[in-house]
Amino acid sequence: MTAMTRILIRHEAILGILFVVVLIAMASQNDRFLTTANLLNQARLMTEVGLIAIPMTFVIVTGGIDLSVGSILGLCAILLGVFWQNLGLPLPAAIGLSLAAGTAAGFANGLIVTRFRVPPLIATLATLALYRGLAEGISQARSVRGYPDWFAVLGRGDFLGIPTQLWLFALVAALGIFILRFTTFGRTTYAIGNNEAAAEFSGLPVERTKLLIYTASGFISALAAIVFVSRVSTTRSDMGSGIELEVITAVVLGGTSIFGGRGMVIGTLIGLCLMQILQNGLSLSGVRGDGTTVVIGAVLIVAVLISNLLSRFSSD
Amino acid sequence: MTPILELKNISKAFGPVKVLTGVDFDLRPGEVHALMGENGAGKSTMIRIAAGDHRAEEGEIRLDGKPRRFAGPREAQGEGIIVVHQELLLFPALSVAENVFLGHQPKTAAGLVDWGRMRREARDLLDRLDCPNLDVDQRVSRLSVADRQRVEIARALSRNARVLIMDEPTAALAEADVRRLLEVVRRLRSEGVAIVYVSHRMNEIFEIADRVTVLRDGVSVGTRPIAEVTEASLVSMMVGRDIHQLFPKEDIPRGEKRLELRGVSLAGVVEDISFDLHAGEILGIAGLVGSGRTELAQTIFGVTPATSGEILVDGKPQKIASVREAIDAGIAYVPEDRGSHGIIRAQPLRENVSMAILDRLTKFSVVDTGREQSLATDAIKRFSIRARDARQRVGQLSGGNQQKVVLAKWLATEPKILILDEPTRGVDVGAKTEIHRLMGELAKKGLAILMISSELPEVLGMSDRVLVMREGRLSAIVDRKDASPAAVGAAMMQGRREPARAGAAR
Amino acid sequence: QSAWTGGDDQPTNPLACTGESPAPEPGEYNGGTPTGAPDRNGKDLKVVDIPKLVGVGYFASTASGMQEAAKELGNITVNTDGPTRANIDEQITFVDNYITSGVDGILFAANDPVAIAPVLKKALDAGINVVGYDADAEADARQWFVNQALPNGVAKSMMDQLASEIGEEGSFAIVTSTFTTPNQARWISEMQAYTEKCHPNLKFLETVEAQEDNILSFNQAQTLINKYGDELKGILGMTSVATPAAAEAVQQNGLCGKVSVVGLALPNAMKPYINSDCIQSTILWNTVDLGYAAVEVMRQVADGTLKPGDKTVKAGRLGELPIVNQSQVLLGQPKVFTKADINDFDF
Amino acid sequence: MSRRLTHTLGSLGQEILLVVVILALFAFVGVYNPRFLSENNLTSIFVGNAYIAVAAIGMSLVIISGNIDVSIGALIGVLAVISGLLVTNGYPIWVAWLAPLVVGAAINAVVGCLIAYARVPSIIATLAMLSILSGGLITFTGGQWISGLPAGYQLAQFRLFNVPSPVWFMIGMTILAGFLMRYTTFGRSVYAVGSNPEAARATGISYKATVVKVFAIHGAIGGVAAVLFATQLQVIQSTVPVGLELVIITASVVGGVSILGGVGTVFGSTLAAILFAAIGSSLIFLNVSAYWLRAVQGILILATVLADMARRRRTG
Ligand SMILES: Nc1ncnc2c1ncn2[C@@H]1O[C@H](COP(=O)(O)OP(=O)(O)OP(=O)(O)O)[C@@H](O)[C@H]1O
Ligand SMILES: Nc1ncnc2c1ncn2[C@@H]1O[C@H](COP(=O)(O)OP(=O)(O)OP(=O)(O)O)[C@@H](O)[C@H]1O
Ligand SMILES: [Mg+2]
Ligand SMILES: [Mg+2]
Repeated sequence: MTAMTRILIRHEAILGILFVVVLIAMASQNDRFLTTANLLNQARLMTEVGLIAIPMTFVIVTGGIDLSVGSILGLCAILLGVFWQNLGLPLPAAIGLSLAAGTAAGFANGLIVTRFRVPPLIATLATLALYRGLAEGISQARSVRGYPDWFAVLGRGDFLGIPTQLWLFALVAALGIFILRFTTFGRTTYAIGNNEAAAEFSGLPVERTKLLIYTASGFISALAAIVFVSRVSTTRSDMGSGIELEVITAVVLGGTSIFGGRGMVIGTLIGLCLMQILQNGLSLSGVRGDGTTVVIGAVLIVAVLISNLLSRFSSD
Repeated sequence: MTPILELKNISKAFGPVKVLTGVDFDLRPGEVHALMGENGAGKSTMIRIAAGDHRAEEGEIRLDGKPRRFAGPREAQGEGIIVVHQELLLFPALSVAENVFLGHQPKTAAGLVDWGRMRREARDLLDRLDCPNLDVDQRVSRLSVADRQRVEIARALSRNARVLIMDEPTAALAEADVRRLLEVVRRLRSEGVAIVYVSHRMNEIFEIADRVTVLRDGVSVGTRPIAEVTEASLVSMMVGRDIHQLFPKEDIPRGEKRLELRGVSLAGVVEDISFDLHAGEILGIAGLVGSGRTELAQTIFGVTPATSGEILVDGKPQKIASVREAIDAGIAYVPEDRGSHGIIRAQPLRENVSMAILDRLTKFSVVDTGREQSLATDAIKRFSIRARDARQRVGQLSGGNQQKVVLAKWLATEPKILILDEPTRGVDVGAKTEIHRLMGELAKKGLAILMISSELPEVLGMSDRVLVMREGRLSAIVDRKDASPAAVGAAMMQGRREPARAGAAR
Repeated sequence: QSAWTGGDDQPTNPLACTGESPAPEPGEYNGGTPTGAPDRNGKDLKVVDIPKLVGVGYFASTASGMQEAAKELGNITVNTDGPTRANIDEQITFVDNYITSGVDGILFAANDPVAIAPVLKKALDAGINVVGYDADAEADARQWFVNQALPNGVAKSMMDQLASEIGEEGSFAIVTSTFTTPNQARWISEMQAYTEKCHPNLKFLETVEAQEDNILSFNQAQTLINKYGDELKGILGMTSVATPAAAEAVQQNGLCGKVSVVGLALPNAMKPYINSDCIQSTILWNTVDLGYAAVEVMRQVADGTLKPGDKTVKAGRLGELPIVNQSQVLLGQPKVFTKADINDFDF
Repeated sequence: MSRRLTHTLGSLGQEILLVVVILALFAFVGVYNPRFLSENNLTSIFVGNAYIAVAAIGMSLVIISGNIDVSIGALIGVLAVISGLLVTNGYPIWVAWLAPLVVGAAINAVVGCLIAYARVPSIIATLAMLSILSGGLITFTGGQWISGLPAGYQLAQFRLFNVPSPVWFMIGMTILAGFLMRYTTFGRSVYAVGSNPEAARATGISYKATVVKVFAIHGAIGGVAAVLFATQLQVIQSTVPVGLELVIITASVVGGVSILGGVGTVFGSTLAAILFAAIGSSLIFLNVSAYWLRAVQGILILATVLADMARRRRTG
């Protein structure tokens, strides 16, 4: 088998082709779809999910999962509001503290997973409830509003004609690609996902890597919370609920194996964009939201089926 | 006499890889038919075809002279063809009794699983294998490799086999267990069961087999009565050339002291171990399975850090609390369980070889893939690894070549001290001699080597000194000139408690 | 517990205990204006309706009222689409997509008044007519809001009805959807204020959350009954999901006539309990009319016949509706449905 | 004998832990407010959550077989609506009761085939099903509730010996499933497949057939849960309670079913479902602000899981 065909049957390549097909199909359906304004706007809308999907790719590559990201997002949003309005801190300090809280929440996840060896699914299922509960308890159902104008720049403003948060997302995504692909940290991540014991026996810092990944997941979830609050200019304790399923869908659609050891950030990005343009394009073509949900489910199955089918023809 | 089972002109390929080509094989009732060949010769594949696990592309299977096709393992089992699998196909989460009887549990009149009878019958079977200490209610995940092997054998015995196929049943067993197993095999043979026996151990073959068939590169080289072959002729049949020197041990002057252990213990497993190891020396560790050799090695290597005692490297006390610290101190460990501790099957050879020295191959924590590539190509050349290129996945290589990859990975750390745990387990004769030759070379370059092996000939053939362990303690250190099978064997067994009789333990 | 868990912190404005309160002056228009809107007078309109969530009976009935108005008018098409969960983020995405697809008008019921404001302003900037109903956004983010009933009016109806059923001294508990839902929070605040003013001896026990989930509402009502035993005289249902579930709990416990259920619910869901005399009443505005009025207002806004400064608006079969609170169209007072008239309604 | 007892106790550790926690909770709340232990309240704790306990039985089977199902909540919603539509369209009541079982089994058999034959990982297949079922449900019903249910349809309101039928269903199905899992060859092969699919194949157990059967049974049990869900009140809601699938999975997992497959019993999941119901109710009795409900749940899940980890480490 030539190198070319090997690259072509990679899941990411198939997904890329699928993406282009959908793009063309949607563009031919509606002339408002393929405009810079619409595409940039879609990018703005998907930033929070996209941000969280980057560390989630790492988490899933190690063979783990993090279900608590939506709850961390909610908790950090609430804390931002509480620090700023109820404690009267300056907004930048509140942002810093809220980021720190998210990082701590992720660190706690990492500790439960590494030190106490609780399977990640269960650990984060528990913290999913715990962090959301804290958000509700702390907020006492009150929402915080009236953020200053400069804060809105992050979520609603532009920089050089491109939505501000997209710069942030691009930075995080580039970092994610770089770290996973080129650094020892990335290598260790793959090694853990493929054979954790062998990684341990090779002197790779298994625990530290996992701890860092879950912590990063918490930090980025907090970052997403800040972006989100800035975009909607209010904080509520139910923010981000259910976002974990969207994030995981994007990551597995992007070809990351749920069993670990395989996956790329590029794939996640394609998966994410595919989901977003399906939602947007179908909506513009007059398909209702519930119909779109059905289509996305079907696309997920079809994408995995095709890549399963093709992988039978490859030698590995 | 018509053969009970016959394979005729069997061919099988996995994708583009041809594994078996026109193999013939026949098995008569009441015989032990040994199957031999290098790693990857196709023995296990042939067995799986006979057991209905794989489907052959060409050829036919005859049972009692009549052609048969098996749709799956279940059908073959229905005909009394039972396999003890090489890779120990057990259910870790389930109990011993259940593992033995899964798929054919005893039933009550109402057709329900009869747990009481199942446990009793499992007990009886294990008693027949002489392992009264094995608790039938224990979860298999808690058993040692040797005990798992016993469970696997008990499982095969629990089905009334007409044809019993054993794929390297003794790979994880020590001498005494091997004796008992051979006893059972003889008894089954006398009951008329036809047995296929796969092993890389010559002495077992000569002890038990009636006939032997040799596979080489997926082709049957021939079938001979055991009386017509010698060890040397078998080896040359297998590898296609003569091997003159199985243990190419050279005498190397002993260098300075590299490693010293003073009263090292790992609570409950390894007690009070003291010895020293010098540059250029190969120190063998012998002992029964479960005597704590692997634990000792892993303690030195920081996997399970010592709970007391002192480890000195180059004369200086060294704290070893993690694998990283051990590597930094110049220690390398080639683990016994290659699949789960040595390699990452899904990753390319290149990334496996560089895994232990990743931090040295980086600039600002970015992996220098150029250097990595040349490291890997060097390794392929130096160890003559049979691989397509450095990008081939390690899982696709044969066992012996995988072992070489692990060796290459650890030698890349440029260690001063190399610990080899069962370096040739499940490795065929050809690859084995190559690994032995390599060990000699390394010692000559001044490496201090600690080698754990369950094969007595290997320990005796390769070591300058032999360290014998028993029940987690050091029972003897024997010099090369004094090391005879009798002396070492005695130190291994000495004072060993006789296993209590069946009933008493419960 | 003094605070009626779940209330918001906004100032309250309880109505007088007895007698009709005068209709408040509308005041100066404070809604927004679309920029560069084309002349839509009499033209065919394409309108999208984005409720808080789809899949609940409440918004299914407002949607049916919208279709009724659309059919009557003949020159407007309404398409209902929205999130499957009451989720602010998803609702924003829906609005955004419809702005891009180029509709003439957007009808919305906001999950969060502040969160939805920026995207609604974006719609106004794109020249789209924006009208809210059921749950408002910030005033300048839309043109008009069709208010089903003023919060203090809802509070008065609920508490007067409760007091008339359990007496001035009874104890009661509340079942609400979630504490964060703005409408419910507003009503609870107003109810607390009104009770302190007009029914000071009614004893508030506690508020429990039950999402938009009828089994959970049933369980929560059941637990309240078990916890307080004879002490509990009334249950207030704050949502159209909670009220019938609470009625069901009362009926299944054989407490008809002993525990009153007062709350907001669709008549259809309450008919079994009211017809069997287990429950006396249900309070609601006509949700079908609410949807109907929203479309009528949208048509007139687009035609330019409803302008800032108007005091009333003509809404088809509903006649003249008053304009209140600067830029709101008031549907009317909440209606108390009883056995006498509930069977005349079908929604 | 004593050895066997220890083993049995060891393997039932989680179940015993749960019983202890439940009893302690009942005692504690009962002392604080004796009404908590009134027959009426105990019944309502069981009745209102029986459908979750029933669904968790099927989920336990799925998890023991080494898979997971995140679509069960949506499936229950769909089946409840089917049942309601049948009965309001004039079909006999028994048809409306049985159809959800059949349809549930059929739908999930298809999912099982996707997993077993097309090798789509269960989390992906069911994530896709979640989208398809929940979107499809809205498209189909348009959000209308089903009312006007005939008399005699309310199965969940029936009583036998003055005990409501959901309690009978919960107990009966737990015992039945427990029996099935322990004493039939099928039950044992579910454990085998979850513990080591490769070994199961070599033992003559068909992985594919077992997984398809497990999913079909899970679907049928989901049908029973849906009927209990649909017949408790006079109306049937056409949306699914948000996060129902997580509640059901959590019940299974806290009940001691290992997410890694092959371990656990159905008794544990029923106990866990009871525990959750009891927590919800007891917070109201303890006058704990409902804002903290989820935080308490989260802490409790975490505590149970950590206690289980500690116990396992101690017993080796
Ligand atoms: N499922 C498979 N897919 C692809 N190749 C396979 C598969 N199973 C075995 N092979 C290849 O077939 C060849 C024969 O393997 P087999 O396991 O039969 O050897 P063996 O004689 O049993 O060796 P050993 O002594 O190491 O057990 C090897 O090259 C192996 O890599
Ligand atoms: N998975 C396990 N669970 C429980 N006990 C184990 C396990 N593996 C090994 N043991 C026990 O640990 C002790 C030391 O085992 P170890 O594997 O170190 O022996 P060894 O001398 O290296 O034998 P081997 O020939 O298998 O390498 C033995 O008592 C053994 O029964
Ligand atoms: Mg083999
Ligand atoms: Mg060992």
